[in-house]
Amino acid sequence: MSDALVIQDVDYTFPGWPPVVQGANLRVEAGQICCLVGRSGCGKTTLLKLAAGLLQPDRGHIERGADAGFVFQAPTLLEWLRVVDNVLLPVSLKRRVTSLDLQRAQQLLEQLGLGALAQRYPRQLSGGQQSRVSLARALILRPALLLLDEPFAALDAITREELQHDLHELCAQQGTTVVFVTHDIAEAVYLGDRVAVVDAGRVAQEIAVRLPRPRLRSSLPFAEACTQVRTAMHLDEEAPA
Amino acid sequence: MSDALVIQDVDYTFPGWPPVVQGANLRVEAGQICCLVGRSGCGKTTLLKLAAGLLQPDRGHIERGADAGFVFQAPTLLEWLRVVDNVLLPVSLKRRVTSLDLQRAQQLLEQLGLGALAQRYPRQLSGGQQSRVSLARALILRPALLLLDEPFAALDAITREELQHDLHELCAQQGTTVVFVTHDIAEAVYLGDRVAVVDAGRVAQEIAVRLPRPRLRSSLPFAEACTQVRTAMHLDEEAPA
Amino acid sequence: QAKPLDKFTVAGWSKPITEVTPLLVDEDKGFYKAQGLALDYVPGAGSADAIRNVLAGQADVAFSDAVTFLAAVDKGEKLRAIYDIYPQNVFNVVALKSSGITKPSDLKGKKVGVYSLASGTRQNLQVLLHQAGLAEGDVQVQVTGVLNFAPLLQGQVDATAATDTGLAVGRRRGLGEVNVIEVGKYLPSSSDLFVVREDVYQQKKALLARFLLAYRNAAAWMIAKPEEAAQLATKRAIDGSDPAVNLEIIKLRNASSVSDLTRKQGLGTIDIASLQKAADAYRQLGMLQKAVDVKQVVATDLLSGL
Amino acid sequence: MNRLGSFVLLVLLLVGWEAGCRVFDVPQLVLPAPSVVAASLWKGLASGYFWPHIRATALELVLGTLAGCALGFLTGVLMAEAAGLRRLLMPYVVVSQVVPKLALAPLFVLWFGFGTSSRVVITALICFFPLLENTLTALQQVGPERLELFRLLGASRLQTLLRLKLPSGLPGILAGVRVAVVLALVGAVVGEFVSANQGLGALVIASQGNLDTPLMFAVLLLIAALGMLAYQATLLLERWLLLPFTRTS
Amino acid sequence: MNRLGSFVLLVLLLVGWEAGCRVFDVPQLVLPAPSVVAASLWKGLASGYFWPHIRATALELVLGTLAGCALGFLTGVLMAEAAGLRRLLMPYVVVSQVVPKLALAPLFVLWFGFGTSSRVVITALICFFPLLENTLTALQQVGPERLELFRLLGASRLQTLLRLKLPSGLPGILAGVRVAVVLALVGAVVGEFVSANQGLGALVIASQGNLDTPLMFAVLLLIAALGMLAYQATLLLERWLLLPFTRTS
Ligand SMILES: Nc1ncnc2c1ncn2[C@@H]1O[C@H](COP(=O)(O)OP(=O)(O)OP(=O)(O)O)[C@@H](O)[C@H]1O
Ligand SMILES: Nc1ncnc2c1ncn2[C@@H]1O[C@H](COP(=O)(O)OP(=O)(O)OP(=O)(O)O)[C@@H](O)[C@H]1O
Ligand SMILES: Cc1ncc(C[n+]2csc(CCO)c2C)c(N)n1
Ligand SMILES: [Mg+2]
Ligand SMILES: [Mg+2]
Repeated sequence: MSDALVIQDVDYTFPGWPPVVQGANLRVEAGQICCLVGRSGCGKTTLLKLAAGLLQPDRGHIERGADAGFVFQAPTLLEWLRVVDNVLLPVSLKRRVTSLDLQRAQQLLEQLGLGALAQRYPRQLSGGQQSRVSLARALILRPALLLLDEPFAALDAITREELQHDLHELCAQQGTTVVFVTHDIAEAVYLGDRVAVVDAGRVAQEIAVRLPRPRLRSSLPFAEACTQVRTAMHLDEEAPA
Repeated sequence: MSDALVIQDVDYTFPGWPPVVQGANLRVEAGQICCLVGRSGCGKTTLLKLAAGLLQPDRGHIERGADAGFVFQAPTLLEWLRVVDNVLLPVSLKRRVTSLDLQRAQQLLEQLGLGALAQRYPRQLSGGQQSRVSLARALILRPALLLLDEPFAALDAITREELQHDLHELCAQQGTTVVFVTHDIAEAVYLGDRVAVVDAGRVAQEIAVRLPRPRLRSSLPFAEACTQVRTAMHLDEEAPA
Repeated sequence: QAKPLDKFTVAGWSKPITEVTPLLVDEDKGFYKAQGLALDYVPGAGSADAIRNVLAGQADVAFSDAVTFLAAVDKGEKLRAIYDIYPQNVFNVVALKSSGITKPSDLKGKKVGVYSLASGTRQNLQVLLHQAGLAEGDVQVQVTGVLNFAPLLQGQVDATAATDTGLAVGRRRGLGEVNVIEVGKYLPSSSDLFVVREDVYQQKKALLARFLLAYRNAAAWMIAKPEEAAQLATKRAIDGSDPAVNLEIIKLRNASSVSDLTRKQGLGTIDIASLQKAADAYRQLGMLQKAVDVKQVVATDLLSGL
Repeated sequence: MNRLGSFVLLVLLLVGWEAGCRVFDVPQLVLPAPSVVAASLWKGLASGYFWPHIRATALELVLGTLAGCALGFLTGVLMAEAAGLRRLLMPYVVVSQVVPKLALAPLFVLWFGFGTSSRVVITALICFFPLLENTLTALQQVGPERLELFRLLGASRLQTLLRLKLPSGLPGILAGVRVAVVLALVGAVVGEFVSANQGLGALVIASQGNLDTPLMFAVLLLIAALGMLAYQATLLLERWLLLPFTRTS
Repeated sequence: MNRLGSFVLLVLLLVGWEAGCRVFDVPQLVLPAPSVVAASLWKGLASGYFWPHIRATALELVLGTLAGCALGFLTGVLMAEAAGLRRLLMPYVVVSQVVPKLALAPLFVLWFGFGTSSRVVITALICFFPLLENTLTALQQVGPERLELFRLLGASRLQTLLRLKLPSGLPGILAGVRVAVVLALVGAVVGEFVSANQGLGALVIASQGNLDTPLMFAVLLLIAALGMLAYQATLLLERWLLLPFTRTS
């Protein structure tokens, strides 16, 4: 299969500071879900922005298809637009919004549990609701590549697990490639075809998750995969006593 | 023991919208840690803001001590102040900053893994780093009551578990009362003396966590407590297949 | 040192320009110091400013044109003219030679420029039109600003009202061949007067007389030594950087400072009869509402004592 | 409540002024009492003397404001988008502002004639600067994360401008409009000082020449009223434009 | 690069102007050629004729700007903090702006005398409005979550103002300062038109009276230079004040 995203030997430094990304390598095959985990400040967001083309690498080389959906770590909604218009923003920048688009936006919101809030302004939403709106915005154009920076961090366990399920379904259906930054190891294992552990600005280890779908969180292989990731992150010394 | 926070029969409605908090009751004893869990949009942030006095209840009655530290769901740092000055902001609003305060700020940052970043501006930090700065800001004055709105949501598992441990130590030492909103059930069980499940703007159920400290996440009683909370949240039907 | 000088303030209608050199050279010539006066000049933009400053007590004496003085009296202000600075009418109307305008009646239907709706140029234009049996409505009056010859050169107006000095300077700046209609030919009357408040006149006659004497001496000096005055103006007048221009202006002002009457009775003597004629003419033109009895509002006693 | 307060303040000021004039017997030429001014105002309005002048000034105000705001806004946008252009043109813009229009007015007449247009040009020239500066600043204040969002969405430069920078800079831009509208009236009146036979500015000068200070104050009152009207209209426009930022439901 | 561009543009403009004057044989009275203006400028500077006037205007500019900015800023702060005050005073502020200072200047003289002070007052009065409006707007644009933060921290009103609203409104306020500085120079010059024996404004009037257009243009050039200087100084101040927002290390 072809690669939807290739990051090769990439370095990035914010001018005047120590390097943030150094010798990063990552390949994501089309249709795969790759989860990035790693400690806070290790360079996940920077890597994602490099992948999206928002930052230009100092060295190395990045390849990706034209259209990508992006969810920022913070929701970044436009406060003068209603929720539904925020969701439709990517469409309206490309072409006239049709009633079909409107329908799809409404349906996406419905799916994300925000059906009743379509006519609100972002300031009238809770934190988790805002982050879901920004997810809907990333999905509206059905991009071939999704770059998601902790999209579910502000969500409760139920919503989160529902959305993990929905996201996987959606991507499987449409063959979407996903790079998914998360701090939740179970989430990474549930969603990912691969889990890449980022450390000090490079992908330190990649763990393939070869569990059949649907994955049962309570199953033993699932727990084993989680342990594997935790070990890779040097997490399995139980938290200091 | 006396109550550090009492919320009694409180209602709150954003004008023009359906009620958000309705008949909420919560008592937190001094020195206790109370975790709030609940679905996104159920009213946790609103409840916390009511507790902090940022919103005035339409009905009911709220009691709390004078000084409270607050961590907002979004970091809310001042972009024209360096990290250390952001941390010292609460001090500088009360009195002249002494070298002792500076020391303490530096030490707090150290403890939160941000020692090297004290002289940066917020825009130069990663998401998780920013949220830790705002935590340091809430802690700098050693308030008797801490109101924390998902302070660890943007943190990786290791940092998170370290900070959970540190936070508990700190609060135990100083007898700090904590109301802690989180979406992570394990976090709630690890930290909380009680876990309050919020639903539709009221505390639907309170679960006392009577595990001895230090709590081992891998222990069976811990898992059982988690299950108990999951059940209270109607979470234990495994995510839809 | 002798006794301290009395402060004395003149309110002008202009900035301290070459035309008013007699008021600017005290430091060099000491005409006013000799009378025990410390002279101060406050500027204005038009005679109305000068009158206003005197009425408000900001200055002791106003350097005002006759029309403005009469209009203020007409409005009921208690004022008195005490010295005729320029007994000659200095206003004129200028047209390009090619326009064929040579007399007031030629102005009918033409576009005529004035400095501003508030200026003496406009009032004197009216006087001129009246001579030809015309009213202001028979010409198109156009406000041009002080750079009034520029639109004339550009053909945006057919004629423009000006003063003798303005015309002289204009000629120097390349105005070229022009026809000049002098208002003085039709209404020979005073252009500018020193004006004071009635109460000041009543209470400070001696002080005023000292000032008038000093001014008369200064004016006489300027008439006698125009070259020296032109030279001093380069230093004292705000617009006096070119001594040749200064000299031309000073000569014109010297000419307008004297008349048959002043040659007989001394500089500054007010010609009550001609001023009365002017007042009557202004009344006819509607510039004044009431008949002004000039005798009541001029004072001749201050000068006669000198 | 505050309208009432404002009104009471006005009445107090007027009474104080009237009393001052009577007690100190201030000459009318220096400062006419409000009653005299009111009489003059009423006379002018009732006789219809003021109306053509009001119309002339209002026309210049409207045209000048529209032209000036359009110019200031467009230049501000261009300069915000192209820093090079800013460095290139800003010196000229500053010069165009500090050079007193009053001194140049005679030349404007040479260039634009004696008609309304020369005064519209002056008005536009005076009022475009605040809008330029505010637009420039407001457009540059957009958060970097929003710019990143629009880059990601493949928005064109024009789209980023129209759909992101303008809406988020709107409050600052509108502050510039408020200043511009007020300055525009000053511009129109000053233009009339120099080169007009009609308009409130011309009336001011004419009344000064006639020593008719009550009339001058009456005209100043009319100018003030026109200014208030224009300012209130701007506030209404602003409230409407900012609705999406303030609406609660 | 852009300084160069700006300079090249200047040279082109001057050459075009000079050529135009020569080819069409424009009378000096209508539009003097740059060479003539330059000669007049050089003569005035070399002979020392200009210096006292430049000094007078610069002094008024500095004092007026300081006073006007202080006044505008303080009024803006007060009005932003007390909406009632805004509704009470704004009508008067607008009136103070739209009423032409040129018409009132004679009255200012009566109140403040013929010294520098009357012109400083006019300057301040002209330049305080943009700062007022921008301060007003900028202070009201602070994000609600920051206000909540300061409420939680028990910050007093003054602290919230000084430590939160001012810093975050700084860019908008500084845009107002830029406009104010430029207007201040206009104010100083216009004030001098009426009531000054000295200063560049007085010189403009004198040169007009003398039909000395080259001198007038030379003085206008001086005014423009003074304006550029003041504007550049403001830009430097701004760059320094905004350092915390732009610094990368
Ligand atoms: N300003 C507002 N106007 C109207 N409704 C609001 C406003 N702010 C919040 N709400 C609504 O109130 C409800 C509770 O909001 P709140 O922020 O308390 O939720 P939460 O429990 O903190 O959610 P989350 O976990 O997503 O942060 C939400 O459904 C939200 O849509
Ligand atoms: N503008 C900047 N200037 C300097 N350093 C920066 C800047 N932005 C980020 N950094 C640094 O780069 C490192 C990587 O940041 P990044 O945002 O990629 O981390 P992250 O892995 O996404 O962390 P988190 O999980 O907390 O979001 C951090 O240590 C951060 O301090
Ligand atoms: C000799 C002499 N020349 C001019 C004036 C006054 N004056 C006539 S026209 C005009 C317009 C300028 O605004 C002014 C001020 C005077 N009183 N005496
Ligand atoms: Mg990140
Ligand atoms: Mg919340």
